[in-house]
Amino acid sequence: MTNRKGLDGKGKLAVAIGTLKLKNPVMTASGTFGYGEEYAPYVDLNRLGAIIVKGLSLKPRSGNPGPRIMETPAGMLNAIGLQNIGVKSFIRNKLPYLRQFDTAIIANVYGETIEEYLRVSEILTAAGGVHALEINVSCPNVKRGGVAFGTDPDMVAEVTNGVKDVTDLPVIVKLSPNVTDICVMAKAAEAAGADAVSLINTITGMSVDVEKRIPHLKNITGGLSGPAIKPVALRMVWQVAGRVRIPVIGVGGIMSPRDALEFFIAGARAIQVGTANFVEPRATMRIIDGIGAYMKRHRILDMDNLVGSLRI
Amino acid sequence: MTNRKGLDGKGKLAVAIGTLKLKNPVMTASGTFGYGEEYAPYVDLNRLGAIIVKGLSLKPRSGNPGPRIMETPAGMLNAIGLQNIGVKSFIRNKLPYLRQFDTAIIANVYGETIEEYLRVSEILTAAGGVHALEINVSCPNVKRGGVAFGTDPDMVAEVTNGVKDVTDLPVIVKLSPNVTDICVMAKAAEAAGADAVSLINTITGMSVDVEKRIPHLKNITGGLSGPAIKPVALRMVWQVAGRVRIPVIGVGGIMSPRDALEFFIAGARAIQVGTANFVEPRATMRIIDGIGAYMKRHRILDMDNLVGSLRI
Amino acid sequence: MWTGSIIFNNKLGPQHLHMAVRLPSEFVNPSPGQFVMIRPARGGEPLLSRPLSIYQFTRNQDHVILEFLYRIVGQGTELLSRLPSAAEVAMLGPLGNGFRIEKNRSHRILLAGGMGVAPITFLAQRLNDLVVTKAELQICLGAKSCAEIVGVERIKGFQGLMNIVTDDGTIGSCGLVTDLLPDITRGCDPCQTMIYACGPMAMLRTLAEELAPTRIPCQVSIEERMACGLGACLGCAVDVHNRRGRRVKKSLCKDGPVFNIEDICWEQL
Amino acid sequence: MWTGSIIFNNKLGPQHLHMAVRLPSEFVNPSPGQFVMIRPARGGEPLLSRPLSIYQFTRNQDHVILEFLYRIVGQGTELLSRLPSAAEVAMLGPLGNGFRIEKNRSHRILLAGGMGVAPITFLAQRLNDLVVTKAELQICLGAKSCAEIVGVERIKGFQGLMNIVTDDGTIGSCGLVTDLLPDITRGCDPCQTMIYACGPMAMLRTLAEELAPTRIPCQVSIEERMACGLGACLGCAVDVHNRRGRRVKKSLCKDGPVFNIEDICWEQL
Ligand SMILES: Cc1cc2nc3c(=O)[nH]c(=O)nc-3n(C[C@H](O)[C@H](O)[C@H](O)COP(=O)(O)OP(=O)(O)OC[C@H]3O[C@@H](n4cnc5c(N)ncnc54)[C@H](O)[C@@H]3O)c2cc1C
Ligand SMILES: Cc1cc2nc3c(=O)[nH]c(=O)nc-3n(C[C@H](O)[C@H](O)[C@H](O)COP(=O)(O)OP(=O)(O)OC[C@H]3O[C@@H](n4cnc5c(N)ncnc54)[C@H](O)[C@@H]3O)c2cc1C
Ligand SMILES: Cc1cc2nc3c(=O)[nH]c(=O)nc-3n(C[C@H](O)[C@H](O)[C@H](O)COP(=O)(O)O)c2cc1C
Ligand SMILES: Cc1cc2nc3c(=O)[nH]c(=O)nc-3n(C[C@H](O)[C@H](O)[C@H](O)COP(=O)(O)O)c2cc1C
Ligand code: FES
Ligand code: FES
Repeated sequence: MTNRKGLDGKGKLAVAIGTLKLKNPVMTASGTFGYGEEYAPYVDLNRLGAIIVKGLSLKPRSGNPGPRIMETPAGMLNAIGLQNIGVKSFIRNKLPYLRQFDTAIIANVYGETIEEYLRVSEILTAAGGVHALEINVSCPNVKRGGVAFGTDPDMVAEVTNGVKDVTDLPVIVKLSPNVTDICVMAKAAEAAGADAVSLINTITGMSVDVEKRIPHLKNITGGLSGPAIKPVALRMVWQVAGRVRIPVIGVGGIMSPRDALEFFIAGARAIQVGTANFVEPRATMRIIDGIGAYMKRHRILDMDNLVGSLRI
Repeated sequence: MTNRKGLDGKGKLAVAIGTLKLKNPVMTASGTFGYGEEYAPYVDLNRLGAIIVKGLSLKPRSGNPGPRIMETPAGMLNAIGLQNIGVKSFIRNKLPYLRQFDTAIIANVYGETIEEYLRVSEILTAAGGVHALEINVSCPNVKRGGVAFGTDPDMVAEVTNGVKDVTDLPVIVKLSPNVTDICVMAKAAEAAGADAVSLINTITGMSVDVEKRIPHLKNITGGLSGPAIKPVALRMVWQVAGRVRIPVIGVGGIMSPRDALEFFIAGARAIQVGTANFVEPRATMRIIDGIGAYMKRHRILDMDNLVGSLRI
Repeated sequence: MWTGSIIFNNKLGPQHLHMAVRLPSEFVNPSPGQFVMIRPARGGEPLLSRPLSIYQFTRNQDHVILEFLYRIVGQGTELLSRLPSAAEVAMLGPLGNGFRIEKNRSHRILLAGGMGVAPITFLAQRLNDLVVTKAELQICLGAKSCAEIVGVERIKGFQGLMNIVTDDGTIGSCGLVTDLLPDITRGCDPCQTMIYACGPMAMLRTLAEELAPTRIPCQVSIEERMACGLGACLGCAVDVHNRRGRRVKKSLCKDGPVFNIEDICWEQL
Repeated sequence: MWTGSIIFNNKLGPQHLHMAVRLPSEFVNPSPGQFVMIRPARGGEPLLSRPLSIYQFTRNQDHVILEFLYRIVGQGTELLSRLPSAAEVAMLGPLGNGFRIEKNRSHRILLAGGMGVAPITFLAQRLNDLVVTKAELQICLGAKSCAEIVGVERIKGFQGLMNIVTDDGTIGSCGLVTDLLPDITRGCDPCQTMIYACGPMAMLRTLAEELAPTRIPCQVSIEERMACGLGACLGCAVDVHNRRGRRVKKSLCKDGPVFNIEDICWEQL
């Protein structure tokens, strides 16, 4: 069930995330690619390694009041607050469209409580057509759940364990950078049975309108994403890749093939493109092409020879 | 002893950090302004609120091997590793020069052990001509000491307590952003008697040369500074300012008067300019002028009316 | 994403510019009220594109020309304003849902405050072709002062009765553009009339309050900060009443920027 | 920090440029081997200035002209290369300690590899005035290939014997610039000779090894990434043996970029 036509893991760029085989290691980061269809006019969705959809909760969520975004130096803050149509509407209204494509569909799962995480995971598993679950224990913009789970290794383990019990899909745990030691969280996820970890979610930040002396975001703080956070994401990926055996998926500020390559070399088995989609809708296509060209130029036969090839 | 000619705390821009009165709230961040003299050809040192010198250890340190720096999007990584001439050489060779100026001199103190922190503090206190100590429990680029102290509230408290016992100078504790909850550290410092906290030191990051597949820094990881980290620094300053009573000194990505104002409005009583000195040696002068102009334009009479004036 | 080449990017005043961009013929004909996401093609700054309404559109043999009227308010518009002729811009569009032109309504009132003049001018041009008598189209432009009234020449060239209002009376009458409302709407048939408005939030809010009792329909174009412009990031969400009166989130970039004035939940803004 | 205006910024090849910048007269006369920290004056990118050696200096009535020869290797040099004439650059300088010209030594050998030609040309010009016979100055230029030999015309205009070497032999002899060393230094009096070198690390390292037994003194200009250029950040530290033979850290930007070849701890680099 996790594999479909074309997702057969052949070709130089193919990678495996647990039992999930991807034709290439480039995914779209949750919350930055809508439910896929928004980008269909710009991107050949069939060419993506995977599409990770916007975080889904049990009930629809209306998110935070606006303004919700602000640009910062080489980055942006967002405080969407996990606005989403809810898992049932997703399955009814969005999934059928996504099922058409020869691309892995990964659902990003959010809950205010452990029970909610499990329920959403169960429903998504039963729906069919979802190839993996990414458990978001790292959203900084919600009052309950999200990062509250992601900063406590016991909670990470509990959520992961719980989700593994209710699904046979590969489970990716998405970690927060807003912690003293992200390796502790990654190891907790691994020990609890996670098939992979993805990192990083956004770093909590803030921006002030000095003329009006109010925060630029109504929510006061928001999550920082984009090139600004790339060095931090890369460092965490490198640290975690050295400490866990499960695949590490790198996210944070990837705008170009070169950025993606930094993550692979540091140990990421796959990467996610987030904010770059806003800057240039075709960013993922350019990145996939660029990775291929680099591997050719450097005579690297497959991803296994690239991932973790940092010489220190 | 903490006050000198001109440091009498008069004027619109005057602020007090504990018993230390500053003519304006603009300091140079440790490690980014050498020992002051390097910038004398460009900056009127008398106009600075305070000069914080490069981190000082008991013995001279040669720091990390190079390359030590790399530019990143809107920021830079450094892994200097606290190269410094040692506290005694500082007092003999650098302090006499600094004593000439009508500016507070703040020494940044580093130790591999608690004893070393105390010894350096003692020596600096006895020297005379140093107006405050900034305790660096947050350097990410050293194997021992530094951030190892700054991620554990008990250690923060122990160092702070110890230093307070050996000095009558105001003690500023410089906090690391590489923690789950910086407020915990700030409160530990406050409870242990710190006169102020400064934040943030650099965020640990990394950068990879994809052609050579080696890290750009010999030390592999380094500290991220510059505009990229401003939203994170600002958020932490805002969080901490709401949780402690002692003054908060904001550092991180301040390049312009507007950046500085964001920090004041969010609750910083003073700010430090770091990476901006490299970009434009006169950055501090432009920032001091700009803060004054803003206060005039907004008819803000003194810093008290600006600090923490965020409306939420 | 289109790459356009700047034909001109002229200052109309210290803060206002008029820019024309040449684009390939494949660019789809936009309708009034639609917008583009635009940024300098070179250089990493700003990271995100900025939304600008289409002010004028011209289709030529082998290319199209888009024109914009914009004001420098922050870094993004400042960087745009520095681009010289022949510089390239990156652009997505046309985006969003523009103004609905209902041909069966014979009376149109167009209200523009500040930079709202950009989409309103494009609309006036489109309506120009439909209008039979001058009285069927009424245009009111408002701005802070004479210096901030821009683009008035072009809009004057169209059919329609013109009113200009400035806060300080340096040109036209003195006051707010909404001050004209009672006079203009007096005796209007709500079934025959449509108001189109674009301008600062305060203006639109007043409009919402004053129009409510009159039952004259009104379409307004509103603003919110945007990241993607495609309905994907949910950064530009606004609260809108749906047909059942329930408060729902809409993406301004995809579902708007034009909404029926009574659908918008004004308390949020 | 100076603001300079670009007079020209010409491509000499796909990766190489020659730039001239006009600066106010207050700019202090630089000596060969000194450098500036430079970046585009506008736009936030790159954040940090990049070090470039001075290639030529001209003092005119009311301004000075600085010239640079540089190669695009990454983002910083790429952005510089895009600046058109009349664009402004921000600049700190002249910085560092250049080459020591010891007038009592009658024989000078100049070795440049790749972009090392920039400071070496400036030095050759300075030496040009001192040299009596052609044999007293020997200049060796090396590069990957014909296409990467730049600035050769100017240096040819000076006194001195010229040798050109390329890795692939597309111009001059085939090999490395250090291959010339045995021939050139044969029979040299170490007390009368001074070698000046600038080039890639591998070249300088070979030089250090080969020169050690000859006891001919050599000054080399080396490179390290920089942030401040002023000796403040300690980003550019290099290990150097001090007079007592102890290994100490020096700031390349302030204490260098020119060092005596035997002082440098080559194992670090
Ligand atoms: C659909 C749409 C069409 C638009 N059409 C035009 C037009 O034709 N001409 C024109 O001059 N402007 C237009 N705008 C507004 C324009 O997009 C903003 O002025 C611009 O994005 C500001 O970017 P900046 O980087 O210069 O300012 P920033 O630095 O981003 O912000 C400066 C200040 O402006 C505010 N601001 C920023 N963006 C917006 C926004 N989108 N809406 C409201 N306030 C904002 C910020 O809160 C801040 O206080 C339009 C906006 C939208 C949503
Ligand atoms: C004193 C001094 C004088 C110089 N003079 C000249 C000159 O006249 N002409 C010229 O073409 N170049 C000169 N250089 C080198 C030039 O400064 C670098 O090529 C430039 O800084 C690279 O910046 P970038 O942003 O283009 O590359 P980056 O993106 O910063 O780096 C690209 C690659 O180049 C390497 N690199 C970056 N900076 C340096 C550096 N300073 N030294 C060695 N490797 C580096 C990086 O490790 C990376 O692999 C000089 C350097 C120094 C220290
Ligand atoms: C507007 C926006 C919405 C996001 N929504 C989600 C979300 O719903 N779930 C989630 O796990 N991460 C979410 N993220 C985080 C991204 O998936 C990604 O981890 C982060 O943006 C860093 O990557 P980037 O720098 O490439 O954007 C969101 C990010 C942005 C910018
Ligand atoms: C090159 C460099 C050296 C630094 N050295 C020190 C140091 O010795 N002690 C210290 O407390 N902080 C040190 N810092 C951290 C800065 O003082 C400051 O906290 C940090 O750079 C964030 O501010 P900025 O973004 O304005 O640079 C150093 C930073 C840089 C870039
Ligand atoms: S701007 Fe992204 S959804 Fe509207
Ligand atoms: S570049 Fe800062 S010390 Fe040399």
